[in-house]
Amino acid sequence: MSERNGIVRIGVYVCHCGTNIAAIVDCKAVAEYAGGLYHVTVSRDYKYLCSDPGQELIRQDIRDHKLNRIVVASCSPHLHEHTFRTAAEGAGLNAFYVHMVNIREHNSWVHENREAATKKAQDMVRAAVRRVVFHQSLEKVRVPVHPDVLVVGGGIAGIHAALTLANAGKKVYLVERQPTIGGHMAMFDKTFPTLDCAACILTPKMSSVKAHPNITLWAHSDVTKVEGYVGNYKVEVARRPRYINEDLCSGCLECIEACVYKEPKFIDEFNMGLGKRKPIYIPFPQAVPQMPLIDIDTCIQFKSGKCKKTCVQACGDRHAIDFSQKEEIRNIEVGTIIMATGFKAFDARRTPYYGYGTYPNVYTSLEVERLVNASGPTAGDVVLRDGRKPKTVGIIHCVGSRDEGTNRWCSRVCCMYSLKLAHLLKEHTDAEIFNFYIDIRTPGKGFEEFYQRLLSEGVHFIRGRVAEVTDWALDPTEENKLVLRVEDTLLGTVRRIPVDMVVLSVGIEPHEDAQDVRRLFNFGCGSEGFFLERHPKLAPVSTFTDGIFVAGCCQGPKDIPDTVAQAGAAAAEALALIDTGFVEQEPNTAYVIEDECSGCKTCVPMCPYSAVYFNADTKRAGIHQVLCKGCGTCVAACPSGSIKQHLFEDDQIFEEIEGVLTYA
Amino acid sequence: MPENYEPKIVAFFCNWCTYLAADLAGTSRMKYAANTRVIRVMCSGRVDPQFVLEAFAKGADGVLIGGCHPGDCHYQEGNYKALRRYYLLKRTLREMGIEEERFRLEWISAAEGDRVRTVVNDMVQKLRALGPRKMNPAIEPELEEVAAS
Amino acid sequence: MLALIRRKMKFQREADPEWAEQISKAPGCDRVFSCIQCGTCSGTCPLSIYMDFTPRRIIALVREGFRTDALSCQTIWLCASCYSCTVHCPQNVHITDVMYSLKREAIKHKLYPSRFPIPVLAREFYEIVRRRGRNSEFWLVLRMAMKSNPLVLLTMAKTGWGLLRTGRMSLKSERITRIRELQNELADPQEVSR
Amino acid sequence: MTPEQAAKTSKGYLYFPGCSLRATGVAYEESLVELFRLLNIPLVELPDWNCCGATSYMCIDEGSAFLLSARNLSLAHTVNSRDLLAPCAACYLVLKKTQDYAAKHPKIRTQVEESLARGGLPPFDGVKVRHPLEMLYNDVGRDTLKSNVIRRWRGGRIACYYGCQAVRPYDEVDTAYNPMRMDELLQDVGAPTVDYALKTKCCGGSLTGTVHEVGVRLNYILLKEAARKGAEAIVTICPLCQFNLDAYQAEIRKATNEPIDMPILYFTQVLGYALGGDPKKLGLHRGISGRDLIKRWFPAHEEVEAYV
Amino acid sequence: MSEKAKVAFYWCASCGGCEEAVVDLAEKILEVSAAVEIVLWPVALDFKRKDIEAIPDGGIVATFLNGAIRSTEQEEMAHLLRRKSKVMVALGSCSQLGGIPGLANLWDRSAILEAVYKGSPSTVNPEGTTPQTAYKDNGRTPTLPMLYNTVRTLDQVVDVDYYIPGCAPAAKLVLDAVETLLSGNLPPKGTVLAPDRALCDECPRRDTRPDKLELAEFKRPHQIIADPEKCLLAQGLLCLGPATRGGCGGLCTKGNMPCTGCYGPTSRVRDYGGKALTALASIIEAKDDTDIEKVLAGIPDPVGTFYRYSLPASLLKRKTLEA
Repeated sequence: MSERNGIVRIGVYVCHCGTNIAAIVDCKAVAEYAGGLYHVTVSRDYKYLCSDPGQELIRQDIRDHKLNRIVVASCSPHLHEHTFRTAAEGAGLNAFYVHMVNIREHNSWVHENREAATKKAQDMVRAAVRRVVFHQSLEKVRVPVHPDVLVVGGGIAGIHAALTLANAGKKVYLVERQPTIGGHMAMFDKTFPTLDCAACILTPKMSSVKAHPNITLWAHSDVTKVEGYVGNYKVEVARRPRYINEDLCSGCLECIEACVYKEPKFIDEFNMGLGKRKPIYIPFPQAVPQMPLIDIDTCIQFKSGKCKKTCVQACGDRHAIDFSQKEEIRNIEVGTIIMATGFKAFDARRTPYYGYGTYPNVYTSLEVERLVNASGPTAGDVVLRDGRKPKTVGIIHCVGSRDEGTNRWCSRVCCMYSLKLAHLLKEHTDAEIFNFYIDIRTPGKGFEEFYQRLLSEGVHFIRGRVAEVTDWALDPTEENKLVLRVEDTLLGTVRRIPVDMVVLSVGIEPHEDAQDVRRLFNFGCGSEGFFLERHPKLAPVSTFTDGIFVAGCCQGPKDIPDTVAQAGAAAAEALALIDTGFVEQEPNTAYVIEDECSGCKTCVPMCPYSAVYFNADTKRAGIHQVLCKGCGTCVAACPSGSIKQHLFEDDQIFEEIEGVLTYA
Repeated sequence: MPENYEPKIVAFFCNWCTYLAADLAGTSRMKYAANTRVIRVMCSGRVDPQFVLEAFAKGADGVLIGGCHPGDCHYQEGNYKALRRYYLLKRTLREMGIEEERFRLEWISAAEGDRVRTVVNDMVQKLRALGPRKMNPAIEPELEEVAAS
Repeated sequence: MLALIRRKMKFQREADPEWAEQISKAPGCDRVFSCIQCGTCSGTCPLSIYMDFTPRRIIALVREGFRTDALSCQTIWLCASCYSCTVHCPQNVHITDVMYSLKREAIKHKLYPSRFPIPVLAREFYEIVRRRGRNSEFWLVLRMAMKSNPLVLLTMAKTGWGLLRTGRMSLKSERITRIRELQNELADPQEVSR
Repeated sequence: MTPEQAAKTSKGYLYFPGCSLRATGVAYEESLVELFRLLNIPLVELPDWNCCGATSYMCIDEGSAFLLSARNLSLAHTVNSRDLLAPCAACYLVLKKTQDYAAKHPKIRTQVEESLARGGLPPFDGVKVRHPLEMLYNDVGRDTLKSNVIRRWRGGRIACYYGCQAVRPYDEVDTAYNPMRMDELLQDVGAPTVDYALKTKCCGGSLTGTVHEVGVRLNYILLKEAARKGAEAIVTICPLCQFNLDAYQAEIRKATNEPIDMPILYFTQVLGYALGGDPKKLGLHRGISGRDLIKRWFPAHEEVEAYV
Repeated sequence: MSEKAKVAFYWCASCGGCEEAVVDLAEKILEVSAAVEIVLWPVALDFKRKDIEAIPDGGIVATFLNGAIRSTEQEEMAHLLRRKSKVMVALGSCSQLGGIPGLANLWDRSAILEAVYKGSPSTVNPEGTTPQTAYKDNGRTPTLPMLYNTVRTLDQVVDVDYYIPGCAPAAKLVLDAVETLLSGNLPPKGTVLAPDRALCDECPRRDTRPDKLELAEFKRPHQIIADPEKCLLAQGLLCLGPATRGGCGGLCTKGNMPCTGCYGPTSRVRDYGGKALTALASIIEAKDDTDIEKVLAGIPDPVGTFYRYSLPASLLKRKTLEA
């Protein structure tokens, strides 16, 4: 066999990874064992192979012992394969003569029995040694990276990423589902802990998005199809009709004034239903694009076709209003994609014991954000749904967080925004405020100081998760109040606290359609539904799909500073790819041995990328190397064994199988 | 069955989901049985039935294929191809005298490190209960008595 | 003076971690160590206001292995097993089951507060059913009262009369036909084998 | 009634009375039997049933506690595969819990099955434990009940009290947090129900007998809040709840001198009466409190008139 | 005569069809027999074992042995002929792959004797007599070869130089083989003397197979009347052509019957059944488990289908039985 590939000289290197591996796997024994295997010229164990001296050790051996195959038993190839391949190249050996054995993640970290773990490591090394004999020299495939970028989601994350890229001179497509960009941040009143007004810091960024020559903003639009691969994505965007022609509309908003509905009459989504709007409306004054849209469910023209169309008259010869507008499909090509689709606020109805939806004076934190907002439905005046002004307020933390019944995770921001709301409510109403918390978590710049400030403002902090919010009264002091029953765990007794207003600090959860979205883009998702980063520490904004990056709460709960930082990081990652100009692809492509192929076409339907084709002239199958992503499904399907796959040749895998099984 | 019988499982894990899940199990220090020998393939769709047959032929007590959940395949449909082959191969193996429990296909996403633990432990436990593989009979049967007249 | 002032201090030597482990092995108690001490259990418990330790503190005591406190308190006996804590607990700690396992321990080691009627009731109930296969509320209450505090009978008389008048008190105590088999089933295996 | 409902009910049900329904809760049994007669659904008492063990057995030794209720399941298994109705919340819970834990902990299952074997009894799985409320709601169905109503509701407003163990922790009878099925059924027969925040709060169970004052206090709160919400009567689905709320009102009046005198009924009584049942057969004479109101609401010789 | 190259034909566990292939050479047989001296050919000429033993080792240029090895006698003869021959050619599916007799590897000797001598409905055997390897009969002890538990391919018993696939091999292949051998310029050892491409390459129906063929169900030949032009697989028939080595020129598919795989795998394949299986399973349309199972129900006997000719040569070789 080996003769087929010339004289094989293998070097085997077993890494201790400090004690990470050595504590469970007897690295010395493994190295000694490997030394006795056929074709193995050098075999060593070493403390940290990924370190410079470690790599140098390998390079030196390649030179001294004319090694032409390298087996490294250490961590996961996902972590260090690149490192060791580069090391080998450094000594003039083709990178693909290197093979890694995972004896850390798959062994020392998951096993406890030293003997069994060592045995397993030896089996795996033996398999690798037999495998590399059949390795061949390969060249990496280079594909160019399209310089344009798609940013999905127009919240603060998407906005920041888009601006960063645009300012770097890259063309950016920013696609937002809602009629305006701004996301959740646009709904907030103040931001913790500095209490600077959200609108004041956000709206300038929003308008510069609109104004930026490098940014194409498509609001009220959805990504409907994604094809291709890193550097060369083909994306289809569906632009839902606003019934306003954006080229003609000047954003004067007179049409809204003129609507036949003199008074706003319909649920105003942006204000969480606390306010009203007209059928033709703009979500909020600083919305971007600064342009109204028509809600066909409430617009008379759409419902009956019999409307005076005062809006059209108001628009006059601009003729910007177009009832016949249809959905438009746009197809774009981009090289990289940044996902910034944000989050969904927890639906408080899922915790019925807090009475949201039953008792009108129970609010969610997001509703309160609007309520205290100067540009909100009550112009910042805090009045309850029953018209009263609250004298006592209870703020319940961790609603839809840290709860096996709803969401297990901590939403990270609730503690701080609850403090913020406590402060704002006190400021607006001078009410007596009770915070009910399980733990106060203020890990952030200026956070703990803010907590101190609240304490000094005389806000009550009661450590205990409220059991129930009810309206049943034991005595007159509790009549017409909402009563919170809770254990004050610091006093060690149960308390009944009557309040006028209850605020539920709802947590952060993934969008309902998060799974569909990431399937559309074809990348991973954690079990709870947040987008999965490539590595929690070392690749926090990359996904397992090259060229797609994540930023903001779609990846996990985080506050505005973290979101912006992550958005910047995602933009930088994209820039790095674009400026390199190309990506090197793993040469694990499949290929047809032409004169062995019978042209049976079994392979053709296997390929989701149409890389496999049937050549009608030669009557043989063929594979476009650029299109092939190296899954190997066609290889496994080929009935006559005439398709092979670089790096995963049948022989290599058969050797691995026999390697792990044949005891030596 | 030998007292310290340790079934040996050849596991084909897809690069994008199950292999990563196994990595995750590692980084989260979950403990599970040391009976698997993982062979990395890019996609569960790469697993040629010959690989499974070879593994059993060479004495594996079990073969485990790990892939992405349906709809989550990094290569869109590879796991469905794997699924279709799996069912036919499973039946074939059964007729060749290899028990169902010995051949398993599991969908384990990159986030399900814990599932790797449970699946492996469960399979090991089932195989222990099953005991070592059945043997091929000797080619020459022991000669029977020469019949008397 | 010392009569008024009491010295409070928990010494680690009083703690018994093995015992905590053992409790966590009982059916339904597997999650005691996941408790985040949020107090929802106490908050939702209708009886926590009468307890010497709130349910949350009981869990804390169990986890830290302070066996005597956990077993000799009234809390576990005041638990009416209404399962409110169990369904409200954000960490799926089955507090009701924990209470049960503590009650069993307390009975086994005779650690429950003396003349406290509830454990008495439990044991009388146990006896009656063991003997007849069915319970008789009348006899149960009578026996319980006799053993704990006969005076309560006076307060109960009125209620009793009400029941008697409406034909809701049956003095005859039923017995199942296959009682022998039942007792045989209830007997613990070792005895049977002997 | 939908075909599948018809199929289900025509088979009839096994019936596990439990000790209370033979004493303080006798009215519950009477009304249940009468109601099923009116709906002509067969009801077969589980032969030689034994006490479920209630809460007490679990305090002494879980082994025998599980065994005790398992025996009933096993008996039911021997009779036939019909669903087993347990009207008493405590019985219902204990039976369900036994199945649940046997499923979750193989150790318990084998232990119990061995013990059962000693008594010559088969394994105990395969039997479905049901509560009348959920059974009437699902198997019979609101429409069927409505269509069978022949008496107009002449009573006042009602607070539906579900108590604890029927809805917790197994929320099959109804949801644990805000159960509504009893409310819906009673509304169907014309009885207006009030929004009652305490509908699943505990009545203290046996505490009224042991730590008397505490138990009574709990019931005082339940009664008071019901009255505060404008209810004139409380309807229950559990014999112990009914007893606790019913038996101590005089005492409460004395202690608080608040004019509390409220009928405490079983939902089966209300439904039974609406369907034309005879008050006596429904055990409506067995109430201790609010007797006058009961007389007025459920007149005995009221000639049955078409409900329009 | 004597300077003519000595050639032997022998049969082991086989149906004799391969002999027919030789006879099918028709008038060509004369050329062959003119060119060579046939020293053993049980089906046609009367030679005895001792005649072969008389020949010096390596005295035979080539032995064409068909049939699998499943008895003591067959094994002895295989060794004997190997010793006497320069070149050993496995002729036909049985000796190359085990062939139809190889399906006996789903059982063992006792089970087979039980079925054949007692079980089968057409058997009348009140004494329940079964073959004995030896039988004492007043002083004499006549013996019979012993049947093995497991059927083996020729190369699992002796060293084989070349293979001629097929059940039966196409006459042309046999002739070409003989000519190559006589020509003296021998192909590398172990070569299968047939094209190394799958059957589709020779099948006139290939071009009618859609580029992206996915099947909703499998059909069996008796269920439909197949279109004589269209790809049989495309018509849902279990045609194993894609996995099977060509060389027959598509005899079956020309006869409107699907290929059953007698020519075995191509040189790149280790387990014919595995590849035949993937060829079919890969192109199933169904996605969810129950649907897939439903489609696969159209393959009632996987082993009999995919290993019809190659069970002993497969990776698993036979069915495992209780130890």
